[in-house]
Amino acid sequence: MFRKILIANRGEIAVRIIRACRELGIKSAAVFSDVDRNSLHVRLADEAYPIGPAPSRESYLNLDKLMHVARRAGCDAVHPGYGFLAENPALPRACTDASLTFIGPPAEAMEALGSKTAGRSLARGVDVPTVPGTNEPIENPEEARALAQRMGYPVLLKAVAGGGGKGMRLVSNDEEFHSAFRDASSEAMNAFGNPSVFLEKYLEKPRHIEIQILADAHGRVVSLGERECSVQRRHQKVIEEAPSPIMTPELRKRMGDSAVRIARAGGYVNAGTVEFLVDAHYNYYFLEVNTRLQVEHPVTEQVTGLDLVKLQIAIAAGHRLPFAWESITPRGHAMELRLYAEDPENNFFPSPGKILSRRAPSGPGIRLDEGVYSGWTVPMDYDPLLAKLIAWGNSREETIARLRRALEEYTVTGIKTNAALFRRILVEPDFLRSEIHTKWLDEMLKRPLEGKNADSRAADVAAIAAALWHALRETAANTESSEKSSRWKIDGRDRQLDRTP
Amino acid sequence: MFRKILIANRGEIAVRIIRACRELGIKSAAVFSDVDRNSLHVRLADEAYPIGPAPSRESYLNLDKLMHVARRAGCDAVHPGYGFLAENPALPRACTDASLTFIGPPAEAMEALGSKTAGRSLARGVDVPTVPGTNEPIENPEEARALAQRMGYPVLLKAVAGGGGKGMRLVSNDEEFHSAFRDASSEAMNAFGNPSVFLEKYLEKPRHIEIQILADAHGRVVSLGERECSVQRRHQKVIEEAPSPIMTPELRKRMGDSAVRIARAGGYVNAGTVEFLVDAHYNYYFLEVNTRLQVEHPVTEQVTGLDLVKLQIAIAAGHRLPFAWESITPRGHAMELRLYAEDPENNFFPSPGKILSRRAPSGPGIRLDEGVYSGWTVPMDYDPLLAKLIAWGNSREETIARLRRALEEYTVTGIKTNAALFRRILVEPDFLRSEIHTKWLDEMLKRPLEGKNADSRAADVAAIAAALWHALRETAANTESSEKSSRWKIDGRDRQLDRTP
Amino acid sequence: MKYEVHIDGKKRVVELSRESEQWRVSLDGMTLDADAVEVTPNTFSILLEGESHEVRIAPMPDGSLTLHTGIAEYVAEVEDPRAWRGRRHGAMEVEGRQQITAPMPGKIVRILAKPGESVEIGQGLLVVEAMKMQNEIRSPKSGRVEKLFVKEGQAVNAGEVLAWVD
Amino acid sequence: MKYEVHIDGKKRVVELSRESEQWRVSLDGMTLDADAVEVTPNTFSILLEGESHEVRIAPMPDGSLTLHTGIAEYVAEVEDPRAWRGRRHGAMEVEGRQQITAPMPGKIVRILAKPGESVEIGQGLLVVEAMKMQNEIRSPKSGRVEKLFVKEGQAVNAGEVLAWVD
Repeated sequence: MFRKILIANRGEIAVRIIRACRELGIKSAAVFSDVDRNSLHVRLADEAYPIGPAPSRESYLNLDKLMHVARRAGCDAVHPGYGFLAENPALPRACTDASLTFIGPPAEAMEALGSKTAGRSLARGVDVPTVPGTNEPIENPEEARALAQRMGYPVLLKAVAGGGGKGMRLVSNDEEFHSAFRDASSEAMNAFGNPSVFLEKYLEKPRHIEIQILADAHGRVVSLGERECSVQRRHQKVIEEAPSPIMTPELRKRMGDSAVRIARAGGYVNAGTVEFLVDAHYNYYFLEVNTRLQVEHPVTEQVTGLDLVKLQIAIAAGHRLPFAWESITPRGHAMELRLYAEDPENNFFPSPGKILSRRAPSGPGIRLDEGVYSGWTVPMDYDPLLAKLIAWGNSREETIARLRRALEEYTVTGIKTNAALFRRILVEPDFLRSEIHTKWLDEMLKRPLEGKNADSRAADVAAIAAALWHALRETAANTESSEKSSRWKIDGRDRQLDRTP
Repeated sequence: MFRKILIANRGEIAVRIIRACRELGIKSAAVFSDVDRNSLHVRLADEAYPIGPAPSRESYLNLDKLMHVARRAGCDAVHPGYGFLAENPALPRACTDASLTFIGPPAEAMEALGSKTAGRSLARGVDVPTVPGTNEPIENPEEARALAQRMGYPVLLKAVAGGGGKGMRLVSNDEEFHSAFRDASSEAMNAFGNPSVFLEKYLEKPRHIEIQILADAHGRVVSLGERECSVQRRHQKVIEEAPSPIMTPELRKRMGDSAVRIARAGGYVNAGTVEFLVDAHYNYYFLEVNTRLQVEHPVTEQVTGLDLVKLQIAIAAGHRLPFAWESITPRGHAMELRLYAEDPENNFFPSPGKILSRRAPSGPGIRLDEGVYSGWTVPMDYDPLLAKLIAWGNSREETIARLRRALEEYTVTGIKTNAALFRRILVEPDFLRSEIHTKWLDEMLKRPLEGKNADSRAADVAAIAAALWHALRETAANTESSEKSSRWKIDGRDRQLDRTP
Repeated sequence: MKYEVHIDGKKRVVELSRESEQWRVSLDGMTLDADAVEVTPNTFSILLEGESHEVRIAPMPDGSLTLHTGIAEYVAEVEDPRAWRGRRHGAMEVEGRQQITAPMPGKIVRILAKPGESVEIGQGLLVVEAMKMQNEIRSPKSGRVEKLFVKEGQAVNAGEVLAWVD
Repeated sequence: MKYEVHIDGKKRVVELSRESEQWRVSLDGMTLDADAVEVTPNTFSILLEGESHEVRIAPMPDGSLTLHTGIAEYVAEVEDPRAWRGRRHGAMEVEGRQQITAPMPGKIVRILAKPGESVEIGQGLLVVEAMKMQNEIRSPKSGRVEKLFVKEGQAVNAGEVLAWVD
């Protein structure tokens, strides 16, 4: 087993990996950019090293600096997390050169499966259906536009590298095509350092269902079942669940087998995810392979009881997967909500800033994977994911009930979060019946939010609280000038805080 | 199903029940004594009503006040939690008179099983072995002493009512007998309002293993398997786990059947626990029945996936238990640590006071059931249980690793906690091999704690931090007088806290 | 103490008087059984007729208050009739020239509407990139782009004025 | 700045100098690569030669500091050699008369050793009830109960002197 693992990432996923290392008795070495010195992953890791200024290109995407730290800290393995360099073949190659073990697939498998275009042709090769579209990166936008017209709108423009909805645009007519193309490729360039995008026919109301696979270095490839991720905002997953409400054992078997075939064909090793679109008639189409750990891996962990990060490490260390897992069955139902620092009332604009207070939900069936703490300032330089709220229950209904309950307990002040979005989704009849698709949320958000403040009691209480707040602050003021005395008041409170009783 | 449930309790268990109510869509009505106005259960409940001054007798043990609140709030059911009135037949009787549903066993079953002496004779009646001792409360201490001498020391004095190690004393020789008797009965009087104690032979190195049972109102009684609670300090459980490391399917079956027979014989309904002592030869002896929800119920929930509080409510509402559960099997391994506000370095004296800061552990496999928050003052009037840290893992090893990891994340300042005790236990070879018994921890605590500060690095860091603290406070001082300016400094920090960016 | 609270589009009158540790509260002339405590800085636990509510309050730079009640969020302006510090009210700032400000620090990546162009409500004005996401800033009203204060590639701070729409 | 830190039974010499945002640290004359931040009030994140440590500090009424480092707890007294405010050091207060104080508020339920009685180290002196648990207070040394300041049934506060053992 490894002695020390370099975690080439930040935020909640770095914390997640640190926890796995600690439970395995492996030392963890974190890295941090200038704005991340105070971040939770730095506080929790066994070791932490600076790697430069805030911009990702000069820190978390800087291969040389990462390798330098790995050597300096005496690491023997590297875990990339997700995003940043996780799907960049240069990282596993650099690891090999530095005789470090990369905890993920070999560079070749990344190239064979990672780029969407390569993955699609490989899938066709093993008789897995794919969505019609260009098989190659778009060289000539004008030709692409013409093809789009022939296939018929709407079409999707997608970044060849990466995922997470970045560098992706839905184009519904000829006029939009070129500006959409510009946005997509510039966003792709910024996010993945690669501007190429390709074209894909847009299916009506498809569901996004993906298969989690594990492959060891000894030829065993197993499917850990599916996750449904159809609730997306602008192609960005916001809710994931397992099992999929529409799944049948027969369909699970077929999709699992397809995923395993693709992984084998690509010579895949370690944890990976094969994404599919499923249409109204339960036809499924291969979408892409994510050659890394997924943000939403916890829902699979909750229903299988397995720890995917520990398994990634074990596989990288050459361990064999137990035979039994070829027929693993999920237990109960799990669902994940992605809590972002963004303002649902203002077009979901990112809302970085200082977290003034925070109450985390807990109790039966609740798991919180987060990378923040009260008093920490969310930097504006990175993805605004604050936390993943995960619930497990015996049924989908119980799981949803637990999430609703947990959301009532979860409070963050100082920054905006999208918690209100979930309070709304989790009572939507379509969602409760699971009559959803990848555009469902965008459509829901177009509908006006009626009766948001329906609870008149809440308004009463708010009015009283507002008056009370002034009353208290002014009472303080009566002793001296408002400014001064309220300070003294606060000061008094705070002096207590500096003492133990 | 019920509309509104009165929760006749406080602290973490009240919070636990509020959560279950919320997930079931049932309103929760909390009660609070004068010192509990700011407590978490009051903040989280749908409704909350004052029931008098701090002393339990005038608040949480005051039946009239509770019934008054139940009527006033329009409740249709009452959940007693554990402790306080949970095992007092007067409560179910009062509920019946007020035509409220009591969420627990009928008064008759409580009387038949609740008192240790009654329970023992009933167990003998259905051929379940019991520990030798007096079957009746002690009338004449002198006679009891004589009997103890005949049975041979050591013997145990135990309160007839209640549990949790309160009103219990180990007597190892004749001289100690009378003072131990006085302590036990006065403690019993204080804790349960009933001074009677009885005498029991003390088994050498027994393990404490208990069976969780569920009984519906239609005659079905099922066993949900065992919990091992052998790690105790002065007869008070501090760590519980499921399954028991020494359990075999065969022994589980026999103990489960015994527990079910006792429950049937006592006409038991709802959730209950049958406690046994198990000796080195796997002989088990009936100890007592806890006619209520146990503090440690979460470990059973984690391995069965069931929500015991929701099931208690369903049973009280007349629902039937599914037949399938008569053969329920645990999955993985769960363990619970009881985190108390007490000082392990000072003979575990209770340490109430204000919680200045708090970091709660989370992530895979971790569940935290707690009743506290940062800024809250732990009152000195009640049991000092702060939180229950529960972990689930695929194996006992993984579960322990997760607890160790979570303990490193868990920090509380302002009050002392017994977290250090667990950091020590979770690395003890005996514990890891599970070679433990009910006196094991007391013996371990007698051994000197060697090399506590072995990690010299930690001492270096502490030294540096201490200097740093003075440096920072003094730097502030250089501007003005130390007193004043440090205030301004703090004040500055705090004024930020009063503003959103 | 008597306060006028402008909240949720209404004007509420709140009267507060302290009795020992408890507060006596009347709302729009109706007396309520209330018990309020500041459990942690700026977080109030309020028992109103037995119902347990919690409100987190954030004072805004402009003197108004943002209130979170778990299920809803409100902005309130409070006036103490005795003190006549005139304050703008949410209700008053409507119509006329709309000032478009940057909701957060970021970079202008594309201008979608030139000065003088007429725009529909909801139509995109510019694209700001922040936290690696490109976000379109839409027009709050139908009208004409009166002035544009930024150009493509320019970095902007939160609150910085980007354009006027009239 | 140079400090003498009395901690863990040793005297450590810590020199601190600030370089921009970083601290230069030398411990007992040995220079270390250190980076320290107060991440939340009284909680310091310290990167020492790359190792990430966290220390929570609580100042005590007597001027000493209690320091928690996840795995261990320390009490430290810091002296700034420039300033000569003489302070007692943990190391000095040993032997002789031991003052027995109540570790927390509670009620004396039983006296186990009368004044004049000689006691062994660890022998029970009195029983205090707090939080519904009865706790025996034991003698820190072998000797004689010199004086008893409380009687049965009496309520005591934290830190209140209960007895002297000599």
